[in-house]
Amino acid sequence: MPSLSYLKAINRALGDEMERDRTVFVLGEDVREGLTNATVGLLVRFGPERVLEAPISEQGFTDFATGAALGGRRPVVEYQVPFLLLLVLEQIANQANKISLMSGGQAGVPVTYLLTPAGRRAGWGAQHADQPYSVFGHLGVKTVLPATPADAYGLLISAIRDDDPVVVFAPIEAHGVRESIAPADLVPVPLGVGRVHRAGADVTVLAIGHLVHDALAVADELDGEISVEVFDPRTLYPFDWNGLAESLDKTGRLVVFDDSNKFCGLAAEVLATSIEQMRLVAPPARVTRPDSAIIGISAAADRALLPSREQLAAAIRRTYKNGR
Amino acid sequence: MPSLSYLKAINRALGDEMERDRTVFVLGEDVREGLTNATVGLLVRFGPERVLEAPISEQGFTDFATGAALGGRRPVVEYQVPFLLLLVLEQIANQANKISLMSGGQAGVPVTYLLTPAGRRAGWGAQHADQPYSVFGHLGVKTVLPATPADAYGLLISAIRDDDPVVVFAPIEAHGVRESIAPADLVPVPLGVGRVHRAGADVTVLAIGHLVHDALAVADELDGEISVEVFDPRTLYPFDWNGLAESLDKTGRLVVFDDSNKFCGLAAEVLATSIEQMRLVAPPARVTRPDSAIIGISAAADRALLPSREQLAAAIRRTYKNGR
Amino acid sequence: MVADHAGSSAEDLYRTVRLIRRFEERAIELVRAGNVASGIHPCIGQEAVAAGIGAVLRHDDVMMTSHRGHGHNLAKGSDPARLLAEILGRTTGVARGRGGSFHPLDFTAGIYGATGTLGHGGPMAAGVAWALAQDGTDRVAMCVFGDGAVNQGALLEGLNLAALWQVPAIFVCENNHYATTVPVQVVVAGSIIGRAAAFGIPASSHDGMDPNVVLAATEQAVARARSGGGPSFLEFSTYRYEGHHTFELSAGLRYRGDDEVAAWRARDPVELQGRRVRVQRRQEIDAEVDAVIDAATKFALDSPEIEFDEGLDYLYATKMRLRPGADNA
Amino acid sequence: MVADHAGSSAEDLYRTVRLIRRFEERAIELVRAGNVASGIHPCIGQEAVAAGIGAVLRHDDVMMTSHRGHGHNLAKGSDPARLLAEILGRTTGVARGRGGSFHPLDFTAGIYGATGTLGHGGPMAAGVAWALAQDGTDRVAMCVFGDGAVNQGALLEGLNLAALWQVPAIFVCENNHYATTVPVQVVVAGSIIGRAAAFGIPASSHDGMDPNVVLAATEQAVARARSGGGPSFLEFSTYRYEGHHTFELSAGLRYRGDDEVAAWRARDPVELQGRRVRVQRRQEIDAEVDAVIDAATKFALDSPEIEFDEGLDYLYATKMRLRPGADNA
Ligand SMILES: Cc1ncc(C[n+]2csc(CCOP(=O)(O)OP(=O)(O)O)c2C)c(N)n1
Ligand SMILES: Cc1ncc(C[n+]2csc(CCOP(=O)(O)OP(=O)(O)O)c2C)c(N)n1
Ligand SMILES: [Mg+2]
Ligand SMILES: [Mg+2]
Repeated sequence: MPSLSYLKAINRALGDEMERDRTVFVLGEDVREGLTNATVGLLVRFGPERVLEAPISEQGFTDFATGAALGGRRPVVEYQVPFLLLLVLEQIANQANKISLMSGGQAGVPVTYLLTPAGRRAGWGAQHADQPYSVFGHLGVKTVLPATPADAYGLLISAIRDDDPVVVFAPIEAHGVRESIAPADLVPVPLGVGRVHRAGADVTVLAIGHLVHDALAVADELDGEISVEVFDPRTLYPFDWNGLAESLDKTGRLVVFDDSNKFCGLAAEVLATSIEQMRLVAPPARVTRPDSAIIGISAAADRALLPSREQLAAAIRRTYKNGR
Repeated sequence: MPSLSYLKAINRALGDEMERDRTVFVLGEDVREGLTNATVGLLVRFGPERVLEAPISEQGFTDFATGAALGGRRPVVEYQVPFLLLLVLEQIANQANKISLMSGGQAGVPVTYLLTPAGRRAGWGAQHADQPYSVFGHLGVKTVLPATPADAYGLLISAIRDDDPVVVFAPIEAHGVRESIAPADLVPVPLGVGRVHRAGADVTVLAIGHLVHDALAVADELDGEISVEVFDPRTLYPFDWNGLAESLDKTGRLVVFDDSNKFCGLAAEVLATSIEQMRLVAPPARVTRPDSAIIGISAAADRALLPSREQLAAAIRRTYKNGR
Repeated sequence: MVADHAGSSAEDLYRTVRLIRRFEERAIELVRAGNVASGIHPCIGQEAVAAGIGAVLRHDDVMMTSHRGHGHNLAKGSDPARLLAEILGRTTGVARGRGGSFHPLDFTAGIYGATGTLGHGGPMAAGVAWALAQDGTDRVAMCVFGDGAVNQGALLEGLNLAALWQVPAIFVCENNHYATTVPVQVVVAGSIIGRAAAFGIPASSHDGMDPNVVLAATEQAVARARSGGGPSFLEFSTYRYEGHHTFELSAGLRYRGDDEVAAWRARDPVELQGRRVRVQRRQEIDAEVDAVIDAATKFALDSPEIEFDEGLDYLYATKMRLRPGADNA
Repeated sequence: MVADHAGSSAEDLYRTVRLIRRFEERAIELVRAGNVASGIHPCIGQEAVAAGIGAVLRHDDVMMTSHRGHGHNLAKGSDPARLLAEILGRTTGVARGRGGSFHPLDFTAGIYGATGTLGHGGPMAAGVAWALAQDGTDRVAMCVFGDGAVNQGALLEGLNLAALWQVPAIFVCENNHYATTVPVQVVVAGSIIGRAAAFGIPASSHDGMDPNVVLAATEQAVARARSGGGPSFLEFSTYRYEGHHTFELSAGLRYRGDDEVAAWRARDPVELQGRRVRVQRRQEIDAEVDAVIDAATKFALDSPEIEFDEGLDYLYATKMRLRPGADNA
């Protein structure tokens, strides 16, 4: 069975959708060369009219994509650095994402915003390692974070076909993940539906993005000692609350493992909702970045700041003991 | 005793600080006319060099303020519409707020970002009623939300004197608040220190911004039935966790009343932290905007979407009954 | 009623400027009566620009308008009754009452946008125009904005995109000499058209008080776009008599003098165009327009408001629903 | 060592271009050796621009540089040893290792900024320049950016601010003809200097491979700024031999041909300026520079790295502390 890399899955999803639907095109910086590998080969296959090389005008080309969408296209806009999504936040959250309502349902804005290098870039300094996905969820923008090649393929396909704006974060630290899967088994993955990567009885670990793989490793370490279920919501917003509730009905114990800043981050929301509405036999815990860390200036310092396997294991053990 | 309005308090704080410190200046749109009332009279008192009329170039003049700060000034930048803070989020959170770290402590960026008309503007449509303060907290930007004229004065003074970037949200729905206070009693209010507006024994209501006044009204309604303590953190980030913990040591019950979107909003953070670290005898509750509502298109619809006194009263009663 | 599009005879142009004038006067009355929560940004004084461009654009062309856009909607073919209903937030409005005065999107009339974020309609229009051209049509997209919006970087980014990709877009600046209270010369260095010219876009300035002048300039630009000649930029000098927004009716701002307003009123586009129509015809048109406005008012006031529980209908094209803000909500 | 500022004699200019060249070559070696986590954006080929502007600016002038800024730091007076330490993330670096290669802020040398957000140094420089002028000094602020950054709207907004308020700022575009893999003509409509001219800013294009040409153009612009004449915009045509970033050493991109690189190398600024110095003097300077680089390398490699628990020191000027990400952290 062929082994598929995470970036190749993204690249294939783009190619397959462009093949299937001529209204799909990509727009971004260095997309013709395919600098991030997401768009490699697309120029040759689909020509310059469907692989638009954009100036360093992120706000302008994000608005341009909104217009193209209103004109009947399904743009995929690629960004090179996480902070660029903050630079265009207003255009996505206050403009594109509000047109459906503001127009009284006359139009949707089917744009996909693809951040191929999401999250930490070791050593690249204070401005290249942010992980602002919680912000998009807070503002009601559909947001996905695939952890595996198959999910990257399937979620990107669904994002492109969705009639609303969707942001796709592709964590750099997941780019190395490979998966043995036959092309035929690559299928769309619906937005808002999570996935149990590993069944367990004692503690539910909710992990998203590249941290899913760390969570699985920790679950294996603890095997025999504690039975850990690993649940990946895959979509940050809309969130699969039912999927989480089902898992907690079994385990009653929750640890959230999340790469965003702690303060008002995804983990805070999951903790809050779980205690409001779900079965818990012990207080839930979270392992995240600090309140508002700046990551990326030093590999050593990052190790002290990023959510770690050690922290997760400790949190699982604490949660497991609690309420016994 | 003279009665001071909320906007007059802001206006006086600006005038007093500009008087006291010649490095302070204001920058923004229509600041010479004083369209929002925040800057009324400053042009005459301090001249055009300290009341800079800016083009509709929010990103540019936000960066300009960063530069002026590096050049030794303490700029106060005013914005007219909530979404403008999303438009300049990257310049505040990824640039100004990171310079202290990126420079290894060589420089701070003492800029104050003043959103005079924060939050809902009834009927002004889908793009004039957002309340994105949780986003700034998530990204580590100091953020304050004064509820009263005295706090508006004192927090704005402290924001201007602070050596880091600080965002000041002045909720439109608090602009009508007046307070009888002698000018001499107007003093700086330290960032990160909350305030107990009303002492109570049974349930702590954490409210911020204009909702503090609604919380106090509900507390009065419930008087005799339930003894409600109203705690106003005043600063969103850094948050006064000790102040909240002290209140919960007394009451053990928490309801958060917050005007931001529910998903990953302030209330989520407060719930998460309270169950992680504080004394609770019943599950905490939150009353917020929906996950990611769009407010402002219709007064009737807004009433169904905004956190209401009825919802708060019901949540207090539920929390009070719980665990008995 | 305005037809498919407004038509370009002297009478057509008069009907349009008159319609816009009376529409805005009625809208202001309704604001005063408390029927319009947002208030409005009246375009009284600027009718010639709307009429001129509206007479050139086809019904299937696209327009991105501004917060001062009622006139553009009308000239482009929005039903006055449904536009007024929109401004009053009624569900019969062009955008089912969800856009309101500031965002009266009306896809039936080709009004694809009216974003609150000044200047950002520019790059959006470039995107629409690009898509229209890709479809192999000769449809064009126009974006209308003010003299203040030309200071928004995203608009300049949009001009670059339009020029690079030679899209069939027309950028129209309504220079009414103020951004809220700020005179244009205080905030615009260099010239407005110089900014477009810097990107290699043909740019010219014109009198915006005479519908004929606007029409002639617009015809050239639209012809260029339709024939694959790429984008154009037009600046029209005009003036808003009533101030920035109806809050000025009470606010009492001091940023301009009455004499200045009077000088512009002396060049009133409705009067000017009216003189180009035979007196009797003019009276017929006035009566016709008044009837349209009265019918529109009745229609709007009789129309249902958005219900308590309808606030988030249409929030997502996919009809996704939200969790409420409180469990007992 | 470079002095207070780099000096403007032929020998001074040669010393500077040579220093930058050898510094970057050494930095690339250190990248290859795995000592620089970020890699670098080498300015090899562009030394003439840095040397020319550095020779004109005073030590107390301010510069906002770019991601390709090592040469600017050196020409402006950064200590090569502390700059190299910065690039290696050592606590002895100009920014205590917290800025790294991309943000080597050095207030002792007037390097106030190097933001990752392309183009945004422009409005920041306008703000610094405004403050300097308010102080009544004749100090100036300069911002250096690339041909790609001229497409960032905020930079254009900054040009407008600088022109409106006539601040003593000099905007320098290093046009090296590519933004990463994208040729300038693919993304810049019109001309680069035309964009500045549109705001009424004196703007001119010059050869960026000859230090003398850069120096002469910069002297004019700086003199204008010091004398209250307002901002200027300078475009220098130059080229980076080594590619966008050291990742190209392995990435094997195909966006340009070897012949093109060779043609530019034929106009090498270090060779050009070297020919303007007596052979023997040149050898002395080369030896001097090599000694500086070797000492800098030793200093940097011997310096301490940022410790495990020091990542958030300096996060806030007020020394505020954060809650950790996990209770057991
Ligand atoms: C980006 C942005 N900044 C500020 C505002 C607030 N605002 C709304 S209208 C306006 C003035 C616009 O002036 P101009 O562009 O000349 O249009 P006019 O009102 O004169 O028609 C301002 C500042 C906004 N809506 N968007
Ligand atoms: C606003 C922004 N967009 C994109 C990037 C990613 N990026 C970093 S360098 C670069 C190319 C810059 O080209 P240019 O401005 O010509 O400078 P050069 O690298 O040629 O010196 C890009 C796109 C960024 N840092 N900031
Ligand atoms: Mg105007
Ligand atoms: Mg370049």
